[in-house]
Amino acid sequence: STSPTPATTKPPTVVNLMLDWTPNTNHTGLFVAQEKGYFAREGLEVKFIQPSSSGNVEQLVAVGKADFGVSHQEQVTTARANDVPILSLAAIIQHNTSGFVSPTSKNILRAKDFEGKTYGGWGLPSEDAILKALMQKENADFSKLKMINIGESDQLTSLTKDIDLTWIFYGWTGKEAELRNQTLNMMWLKDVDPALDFYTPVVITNEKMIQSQPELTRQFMQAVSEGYQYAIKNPTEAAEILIKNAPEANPDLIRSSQAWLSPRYQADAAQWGIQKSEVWERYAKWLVERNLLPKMIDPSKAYTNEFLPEANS
Amino acid sequence: MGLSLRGLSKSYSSPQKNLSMEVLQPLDLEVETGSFVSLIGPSGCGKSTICNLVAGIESPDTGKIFLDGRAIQGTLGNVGYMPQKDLLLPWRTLLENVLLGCEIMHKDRLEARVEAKEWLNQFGLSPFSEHYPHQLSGGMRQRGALLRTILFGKKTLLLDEPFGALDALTRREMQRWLLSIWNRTRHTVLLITHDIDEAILLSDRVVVLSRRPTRIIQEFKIPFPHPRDPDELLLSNVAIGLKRQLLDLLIH
Amino acid sequence: MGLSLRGLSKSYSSPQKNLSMEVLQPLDLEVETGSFVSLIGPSGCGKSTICNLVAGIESPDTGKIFLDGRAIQGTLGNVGYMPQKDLLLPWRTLLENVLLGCEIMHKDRLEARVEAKEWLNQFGLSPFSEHYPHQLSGGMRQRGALLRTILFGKKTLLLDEPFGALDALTRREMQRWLLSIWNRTRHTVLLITHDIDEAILLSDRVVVLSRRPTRIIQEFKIPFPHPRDPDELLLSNVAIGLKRQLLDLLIH
Amino acid sequence: MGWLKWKWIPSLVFFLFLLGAWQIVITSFHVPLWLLPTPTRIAQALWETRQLIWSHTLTTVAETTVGFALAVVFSLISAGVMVLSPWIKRLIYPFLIISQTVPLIAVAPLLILWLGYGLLPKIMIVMIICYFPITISLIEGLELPDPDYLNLLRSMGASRWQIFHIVRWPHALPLLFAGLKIAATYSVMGAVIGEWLGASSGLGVYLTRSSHSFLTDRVFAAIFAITALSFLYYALISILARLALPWIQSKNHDSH
Amino acid sequence: MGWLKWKWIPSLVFFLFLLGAWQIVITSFHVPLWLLPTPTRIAQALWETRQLIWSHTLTTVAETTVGFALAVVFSLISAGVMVLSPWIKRLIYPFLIISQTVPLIAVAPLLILWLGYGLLPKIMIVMIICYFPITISLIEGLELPDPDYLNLLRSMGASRWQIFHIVRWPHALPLLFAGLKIAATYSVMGAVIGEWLGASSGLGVYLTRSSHSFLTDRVFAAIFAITALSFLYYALISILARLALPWIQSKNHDSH
Ligand SMILES: Nc1ncnc2c1ncn2[C@@H]1O[C@H](COP(=O)(O)OP(=O)(O)OP(=O)(O)O)[C@@H](O)[C@H]1O
Ligand SMILES: Nc1ncnc2c1ncn2[C@@H]1O[C@H](COP(=O)(O)OP(=O)(O)OP(=O)(O)O)[C@@H](O)[C@H]1O
Ligand SMILES: [Mg+2]
Ligand SMILES: [Mg+2]
Repeated sequence: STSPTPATTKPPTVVNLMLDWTPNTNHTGLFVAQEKGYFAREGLEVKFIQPSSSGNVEQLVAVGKADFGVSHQEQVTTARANDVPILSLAAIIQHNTSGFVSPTSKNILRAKDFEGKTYGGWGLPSEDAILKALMQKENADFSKLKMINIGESDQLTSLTKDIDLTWIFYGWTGKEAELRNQTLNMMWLKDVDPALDFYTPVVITNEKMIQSQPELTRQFMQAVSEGYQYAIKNPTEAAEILIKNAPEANPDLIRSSQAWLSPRYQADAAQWGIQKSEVWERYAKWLVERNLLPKMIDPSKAYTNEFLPEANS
Repeated sequence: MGLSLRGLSKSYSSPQKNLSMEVLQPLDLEVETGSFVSLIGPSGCGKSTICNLVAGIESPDTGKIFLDGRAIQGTLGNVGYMPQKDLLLPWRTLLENVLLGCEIMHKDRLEARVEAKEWLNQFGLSPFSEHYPHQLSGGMRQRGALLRTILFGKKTLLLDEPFGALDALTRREMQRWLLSIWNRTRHTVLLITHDIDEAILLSDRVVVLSRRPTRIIQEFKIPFPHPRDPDELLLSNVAIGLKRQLLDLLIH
Repeated sequence: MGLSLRGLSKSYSSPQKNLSMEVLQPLDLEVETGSFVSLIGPSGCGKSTICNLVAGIESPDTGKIFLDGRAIQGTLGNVGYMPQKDLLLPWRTLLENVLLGCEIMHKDRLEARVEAKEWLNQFGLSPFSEHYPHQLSGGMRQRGALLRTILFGKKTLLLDEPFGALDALTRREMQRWLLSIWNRTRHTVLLITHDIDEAILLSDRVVVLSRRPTRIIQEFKIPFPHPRDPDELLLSNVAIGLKRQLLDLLIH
Repeated sequence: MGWLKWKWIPSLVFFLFLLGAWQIVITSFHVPLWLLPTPTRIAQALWETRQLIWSHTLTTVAETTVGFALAVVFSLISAGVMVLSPWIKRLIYPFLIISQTVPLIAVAPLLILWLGYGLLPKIMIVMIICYFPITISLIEGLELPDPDYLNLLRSMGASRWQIFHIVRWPHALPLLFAGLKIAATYSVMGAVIGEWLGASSGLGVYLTRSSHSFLTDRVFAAIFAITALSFLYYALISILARLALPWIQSKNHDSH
Repeated sequence: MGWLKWKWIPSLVFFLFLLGAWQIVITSFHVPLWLLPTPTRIAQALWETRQLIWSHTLTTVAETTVGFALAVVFSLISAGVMVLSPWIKRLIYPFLIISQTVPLIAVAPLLILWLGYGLLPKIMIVMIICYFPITISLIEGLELPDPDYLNLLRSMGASRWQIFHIVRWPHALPLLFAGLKIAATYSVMGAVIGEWLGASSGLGVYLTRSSHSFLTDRVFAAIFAITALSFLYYALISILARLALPWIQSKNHDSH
């Protein structure tokens, strides 16, 4: 296991960490590790970078412009199927906390009700497949669902105007809806099909990193892991740390989101971050069956638990 | 009757020191109907200003302008005005330029075209009617501008140095043209020029203006009868005497 | 010695029909050192073309140009050239414009300034030395351009209608200036003009050119001695006789 | 076919040379496809998805054309009003300048929020992008004819409207076309930004989807399509300008 | 303080009137904050996060200034080369036009991919955006002086370089400044696009974060800051132009 090296003896190693989106409660553990000095203790100086929602974290990590990144199992799967050499080091949240929402007033309760409605999405290839699968299960006609790409826009406001349903992370957008007293019907993705209970988000790096600098990777993951454990145990303090690091965000939203999300980081897993082979395999197969991947991926190369700290630490 | 200016004065404000610069002292001038009067005077004395006032582009500070007994100061469209520059519109062919006045007066297009073409022919411009101004020589352009002014159809013409930019020969030709046209049409003409020969050759009367603020120094009757022979007239002793007198006046 | 043109010819290609237009037929002309020669001829006959050839801006098709025995056709910087337009640079003050030649020749700045200021004073332009060209009247600009040409320091001057855009009075003044300067400096001058009086007043010799393709029709010696009295000279019988001859030649 | 002249041959050769160099560098250094595809791969992607690209292009063309046309209409109206009433001009002109400094990519999401995901917000974005260069050049053109021309017409008793259509308008045409060229160049970009932020079809959608699927060759195919479309608009305006400005045409021809 | 003139008073009054109307409409129709905030809310957001905005602004200013300066340098070099060698111009000019039609928002992610997410790609984007208007106007300015001036200098035996700095350069200055003004207006937008795609600080980052946190008042505060910054650049260039072009200054003053 790693022995803490005093920061004074060696200059810290600079490490770039690219987020997947605006700093939010998915990232709390990362900021805790920064604030509490876990990174520093490991001899790391971590720089945070934030892209827009349409960012290309995966490619940036793949070419080594960023050493680590936050991504999602869907992206990693698609990327690997296109020979982009990245892999997942840890699942930040054990179960998929995303799902399809619609305003309660529209009374959309089942996939059958999607017919004749408008879906506002992110422009990801998997969206079509998931919705299609969902609707086919109930013998609904997917072609009657209008798909539009809403990109950067405020999903909740769009729900009151142009679209009927959209795909959100409950821990962030759902909480904002609660703050706004906007009542929503939520259809959890993990309930639709076990294959869709994938890891989202995950911590990623590139293959070269784990081969050439396994020790650095281990140190990094040690700090990250401790950060999330702290966030699990101390939701209130963790929320304040995130608020300090994301001064542009709404503190009320962060507090309520953190309270909801902290118990879900680890959930039923033995340890924070653990990933299961079947989750990777199931989802990739599911995509291949629907012709959404150019080829099947090797799940064992798409993720690793090797860099997580020993369970007893 | 004709054109008469009564007590016309005009000042411009100088921008730098908020001083006002008097250009015209109250000035009186008569141009009888059908007569040809030339104005001559030093540069910057206010000749163009007088034209602008008569054309109505500017308004006098005091005084009135009568055209056939009607006060016209500050009103537009009463006289044909040919400014110093030819001002042919670059995006119109010569013919279209010449027809400008007819268009503004909403005259019958076809009739106007026929008339214009005949005039162009007389002016030796027929082959160039579809040319754009930049394809014409300076002399052709100036003839076009003169033609435009005549076709505008007013009985009174203001010509501000109409031949200023021409070489000696073209200038002589143009002067003959103007003379022959005037012999036929007997417009009322106020001509501004800095060429003493030109003034003597064309006018019934030459009015000499002083430096600013401008007043009339003297008027000369030009005693030659119409039609005139330009070649002989200017070398005659009477003309040479007049010229010497005019020069003396302008220099001192 | 002086300037001599030998068998100079030049054609331009007409863009429309790929025809070539002959401007100069082989042409010979001598301007002796220290003499003042005027060129006079109809518009478009090729006077400016001759200047451009001498100045080296264009190259002749055939023929040679000698300056003091040296062939200079196609080479630049041998003569002082004052083009028809004043071409003062709008972004330079009068003084800076006048110093243009010294700057190009890398002359000593301070010395040049002192000399330029003295000349500006003589030209009556001292109070305007810091003005930009658009703040000057046409006469002042033209005087500036003349001064620039003189200060360029060449013994040979080409003046292409230097007073073309001036009114009669300013023009007279400028002619006197030029005459008095020439009396002091005795440059070799080739002057282009369309004003017969001007040619007679200033030149030792007047050369009359034909219409295109251009050849020399006739040369006139002007028999008045220097220094001349402009007021009397032009009204003398000899001058009037010369003028009539020149006119006849140009018209027919 | 003025643009297919001999004088463009060196550029064309140079362009082909650049493509060749690109191809060789990529293949010899084994740059992975997802990082930078070879020109042949891009051409292949273009060909394989030609129907898809074509249908997306139609949407973009519709948005661009309508937005552009509306921009022209509004420019004509507002420039006309500003030229005929200097008072209104003084009131509005500063806003014109400031409006240009407002970051469109920040405002576009709001526009989409307010106007929905249909064609409307894209048309608006195209219109906003195109409006400024057209209006500015039109105002300059309408205001700057030599005052002597205006005075000549006034002396003939011409009405404001006659002065407008006899002098101001023809004088403004060359500048108007310069503005139209700039606007045409940027119009497609406006539509793509709009589509990027929310749409169901259009080249911007094709671009985002390809990018999210890590299909870099298609991303480049999209860039190529967008560039080609913009250039087509530019060429169209250039040809139109030649036809509409015969006097300038003849001037340039004479002087060469 | 040329811009603080009486003649802008009506515009200012009109602007305040618009703000007032906005405020009243929002409050009386109870438009929710997250859809469209009132001006007072925006002002409040500006004030509350002033330190945050200031620190983000510094980043953006750095990117913009460096990118702008580089664009100027490259414009000077390439315009100079193209003017001195017509052959090179004919080779490169078509690419200049085409480059302008390439959609920057599609290329920007690639730039970030190749150059990382430091200041470099943002500086590049700003540079690309600014380069075009500056270069085009510079080329036009350098090429278009009256040929008679050039001939006059040639007749005096001036060298190419003397002709360049005595005639071409001063003649190009007013057009150069016009191009600089346009470039200044767009430069901040370029930096914001770059930051939007990946950065750790800058006004674009502030903008995205606010937008993702559903804080519409801060989104507007960001838009305001970006607009103000762009306008400041514009004003700076205008003042510089006045100082650098005394002869134009005196001309305008004389004719009013
Ligand atoms: N709009 C104006 N504002 C201020 N001053 C003016 C204006 N128009 C003319 N002036 C001045 O009024 C005087 C008379 O000008 P005007 O153009 O009438 O002279 P002119 O006799 O026609 O001269 P020229 O023979 O050179 O054409 C000049 O000194 C000129 O500077
Ligand atoms: N660059 C050129 N290309 C074609 N033709 C030209 C060119 N320069 C001059 N010409 C023609 O050559 C002839 C002579 O021109 P030039 O300018 O020498 O005449 P000019 O005697 O100076 O006339 P003006 O008295 O009007 O100044 C004209 O007919 C003109 O059309
Ligand atoms: Mg005048
Ligand atoms: Mg000439």
